[in-house]
Amino acid sequence: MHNLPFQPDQASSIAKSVDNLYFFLTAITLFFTALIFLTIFYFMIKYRRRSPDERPRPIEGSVPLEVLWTAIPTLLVAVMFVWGSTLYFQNSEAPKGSLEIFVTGKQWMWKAEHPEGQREINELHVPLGRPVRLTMTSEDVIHDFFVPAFRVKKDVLPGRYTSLWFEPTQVGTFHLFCAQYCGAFHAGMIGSIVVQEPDAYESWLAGGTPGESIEQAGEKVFQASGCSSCHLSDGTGLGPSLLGVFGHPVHLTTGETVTADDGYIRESILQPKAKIVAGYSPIMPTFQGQLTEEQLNNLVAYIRSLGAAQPKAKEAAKP
Amino acid sequence: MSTATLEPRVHAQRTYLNADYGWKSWLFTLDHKRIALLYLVSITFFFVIGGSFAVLMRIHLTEPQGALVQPETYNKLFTLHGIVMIFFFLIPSIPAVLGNFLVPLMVGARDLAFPRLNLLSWYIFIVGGAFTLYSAIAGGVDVGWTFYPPYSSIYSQTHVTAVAVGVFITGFSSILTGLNFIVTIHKMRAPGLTWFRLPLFLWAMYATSIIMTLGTPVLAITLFLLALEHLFHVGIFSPELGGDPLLFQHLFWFYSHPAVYIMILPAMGVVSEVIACFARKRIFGYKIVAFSSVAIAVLGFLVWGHHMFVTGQSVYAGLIFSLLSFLVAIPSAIKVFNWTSTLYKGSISYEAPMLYALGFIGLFTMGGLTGLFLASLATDVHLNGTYFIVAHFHYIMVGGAVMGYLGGIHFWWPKISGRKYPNAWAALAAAIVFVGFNLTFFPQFILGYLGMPRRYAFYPAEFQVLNVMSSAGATILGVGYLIPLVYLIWSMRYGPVAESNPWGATGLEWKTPSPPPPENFAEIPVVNEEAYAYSAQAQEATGD
Amino acid sequence: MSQHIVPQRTYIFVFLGLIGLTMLTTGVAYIDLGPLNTVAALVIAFSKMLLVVLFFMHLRHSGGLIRVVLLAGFFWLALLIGLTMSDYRTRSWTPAPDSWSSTAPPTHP
Amino acid sequence: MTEAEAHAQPAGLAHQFGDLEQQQSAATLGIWVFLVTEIMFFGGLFASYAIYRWLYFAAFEGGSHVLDIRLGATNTMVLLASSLTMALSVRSAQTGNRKATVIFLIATMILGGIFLGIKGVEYNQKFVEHIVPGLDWSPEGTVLSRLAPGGLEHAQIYFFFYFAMTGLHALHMIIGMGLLLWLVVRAHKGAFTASYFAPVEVVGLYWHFVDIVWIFLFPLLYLIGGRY
Repeated sequence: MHNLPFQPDQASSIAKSVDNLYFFLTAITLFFTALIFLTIFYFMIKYRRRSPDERPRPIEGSVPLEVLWTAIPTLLVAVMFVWGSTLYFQNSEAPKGSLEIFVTGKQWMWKAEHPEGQREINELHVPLGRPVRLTMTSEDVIHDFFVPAFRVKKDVLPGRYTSLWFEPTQVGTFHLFCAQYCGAFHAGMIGSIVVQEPDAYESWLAGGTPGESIEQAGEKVFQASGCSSCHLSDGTGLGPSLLGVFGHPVHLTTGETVTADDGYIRESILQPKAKIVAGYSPIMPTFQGQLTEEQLNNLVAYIRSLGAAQPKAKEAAKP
Repeated sequence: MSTATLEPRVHAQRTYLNADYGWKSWLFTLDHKRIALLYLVSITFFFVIGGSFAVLMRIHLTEPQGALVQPETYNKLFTLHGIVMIFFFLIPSIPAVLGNFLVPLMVGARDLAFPRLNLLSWYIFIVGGAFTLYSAIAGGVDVGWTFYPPYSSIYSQTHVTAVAVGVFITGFSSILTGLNFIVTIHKMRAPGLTWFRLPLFLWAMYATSIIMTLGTPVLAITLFLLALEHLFHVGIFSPELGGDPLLFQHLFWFYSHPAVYIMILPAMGVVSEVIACFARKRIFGYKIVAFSSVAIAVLGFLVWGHHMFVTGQSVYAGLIFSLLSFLVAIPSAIKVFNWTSTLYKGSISYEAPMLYALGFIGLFTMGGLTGLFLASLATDVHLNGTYFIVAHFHYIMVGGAVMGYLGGIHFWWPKISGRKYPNAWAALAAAIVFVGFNLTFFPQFILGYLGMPRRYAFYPAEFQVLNVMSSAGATILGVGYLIPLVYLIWSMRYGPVAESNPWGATGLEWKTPSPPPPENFAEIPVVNEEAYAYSAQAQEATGD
Repeated sequence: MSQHIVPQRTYIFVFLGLIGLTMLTTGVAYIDLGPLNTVAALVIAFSKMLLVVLFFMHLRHSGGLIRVVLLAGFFWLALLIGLTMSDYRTRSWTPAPDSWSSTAPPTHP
Repeated sequence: MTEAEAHAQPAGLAHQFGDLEQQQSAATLGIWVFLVTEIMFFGGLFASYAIYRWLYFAAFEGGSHVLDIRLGATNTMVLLASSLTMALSVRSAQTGNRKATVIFLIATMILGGIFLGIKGVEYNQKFVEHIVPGLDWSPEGTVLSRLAPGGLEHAQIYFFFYFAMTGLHALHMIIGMGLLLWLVVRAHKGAFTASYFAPVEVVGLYWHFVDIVWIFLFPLLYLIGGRY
């Protein structure tokens, strides 16, 4: 049998500080449990019943004692609260310039996507010593991204994004668990976080399976979903051309003008009738439920990349 | 204790047991004592079922890849273990069995305020149980006792609706019991029995009833909405409609955290009675212990957010709930200190109830203190969803509530059955339960810290050693629970006859014969002494 | 509830008051007061409830215990709504993690 | 308790109570505690409603404008009238006037019936307009699609609340009607006297509670954001 572990690896920047609080609480627990056990044993022996009709003197209680064992626990609890909360708030915001990785939880697998386009299933390669920020969402039920070695855990919710961050401080492979019950193979929805030296990580990134970049993947979705049939680049299609749209103002049928940011693009894909470009009719079907989160993000990235290109022709106002 | 020989009962004393015979006298009884026995039988039945699920799970977990069942079946096992043990054993255990039997006796009344409602609450309990058993037999349910959507509402294909309706119905049984106790304690106390002369068991029952009546309805409406959403696949928790699954968690835990106080408060009441009786001393700081019961009941409703620290709940709400969760620990700490100081300068005897009560104090201290790990935000991030949580709540529920329940059953058994059980066997069973319990659940604290998640049908190999230790403990615990079943039933026929006050305890229930006549008291007693008047001069007055 | 017999006239007046308040709340709904519409509707509804509770349900001459029970009911309801709302109101205080760079979450609850 | 003692008790006094006054105050406390559990039962729904209304106010406002405010207001007044007749029936039971108690109880039942009838009409309208979440939800063609651009899903949540809250309220009305019928039969047989009228008062308090739920439901569901 391998050695009996009593402590998980301390493989992230916050692991030590969380463990310090954990040991403080353990010490308090053992101390008070021992105090109560020993006091009871002592009283049980010292004040055991000597004769059947022994009648002890009545003791009402003592206010000073009551105040004592209300104040001390309150003080201890206050220390625990302040320590626990400050530690939690320090770790809740990812430092600037963290490596952004997009994680999707799906019934019983983890899918990760690096900015450079690497896609991994149930594995996540990260460089040593650099903070990594995960932005996560789920495609079906609630999961939970839990890495015991890093002392981090966050639920992954459908229809919403949650994030967590960690900074690995130890090279190696660490367990990744799903910690929120999600169905039959909840126990199988595990994986590993592979922490590599920075140069090993770079070579993995380069040598790895460089799937096409996000924008190229987005273009595939753009073609496959039939967007290209209406959104012709020369603006003569049924839908407005998307060249040079991203980041620029767009005039709507309601007379308003909105800047075409990610939110606008995403909303126009999922709820097309919400905002109609001036001069066009609301005929675009909704793609809600047809595109996975990944495809949606790739599409948005592709349209963003079109923003830079020069619009081929001035949009002719189509009746 | 006087070891009365096995002489037959002198004259056919009229008791609630022999006042009437036949199944009608049981199934249509309005006597709170008989309804208590109906509950005793039904919750023991459910305890055996829930317990067998637990044993199957522990056997399955002896091997990393799972030794017994398919993962889907394991998920059904832990779901039904949770649902049956919580809603059909722990919540009704002390209130419905000991509470129903003792509240009228302790307040000096002839019955609860609404006997028909009391019988109705048992029938509702049975109907709810039938729904749950149907779903277990028809194929089980695999959504955990927490029913979290969207898995439970959209993705699970198992019998979610049947179980949700079952638990929905059983909730009303607990509401009616709570209502009955509140009205009885308020309106039917014997003359002279002021609030501060009430036994602490009644204070605990009163606090528990507050939680039962104010919390359970929210669980009912939540499961009602969940059942609707599971049936029609449209509802307020489904993300497609912009619904928020976290709202379900808020509504669910609004009841389910106070529910853990429904389970522990009655056990605290039992321990107060048992400690006072076997140390022959008034509970140290009676008023403080009484008010801390009510304080736990009220504060218990403010802390539910600590179940959702990692689920995407706002960090500021987490801060509020963390602070409130720490505050709710204070009254429990005060109680433990007061029980321990009651033993000081007492005259302690080691009957079985006392062993259970002392075991309760030790294990409840462990359980309560490990709760602080989960109230503090930083450590909860690491420990949430792991076996640390499983160990924590089992220390409270099995180490606390079940120990208290067994202590109470043993303490009032002479009053309930008119017979005494063999003390040697009872002490042995208590020891086995204590050892088996610690061996089962202490390793799980370490497993939790190592990061082994809960509800896993198979797990990485390095956790096997601790899991095997836990499974070994579970078998010892199982044996420890079977022994009382045997000798208590044996004692009903062959046990020595018990006089009306075998332990020399105070309290009105000991002033009427064991087992009591159907109308409890020949005439309503008048109370003129403080609670737990064990001191010398008082004892001559009551005599024995 | 004491044996206090409430004269019929009081019931009639309370009823007319309730009808009046119903018409008032319906009428107020036709005036654009912005967020005040909700406040007005709740205040009127609350006062109608007070009328029913005090007169029809005889709370005026019920004992203090009954009043405490009713207040406990409203206090617990306020607990449920208040603490749950505290989560939803403060959720947007921390920058909501958005996908990739700046896309807003699709259906942000 | 000897047989003689049992006979000496006044009619309607249960054996566990000392006197009628104790029994009456126990019954009153009992019903009030029960009503508090009902406050928490509806409370879960009202809390969820409050949160989604705050999150998706526009969709809730759009959904609310689809409801017929005239029917809502009339229904409120019908239910208030039934509260009046209920209160009068409790009063006549208190004064021992058996005939008046029966008449007012029947009046309360009739008004309750009218309320449920109007509710049925409103439900039917929703089925006709295909805006019943879960059973028949296709609002594209209906007035709703114009009102709530982009918030159709959120409007479905609104109508889920509409049906859940008014449905639960109607269920409580039906239970109340059953209790009233049971009271009419017992009152007709002269079971209630000036000193024993607890059942009438208990059902009365329950009925007034159901009326109060509607007093809140009407503005919260029908009058969101005002109609202008």
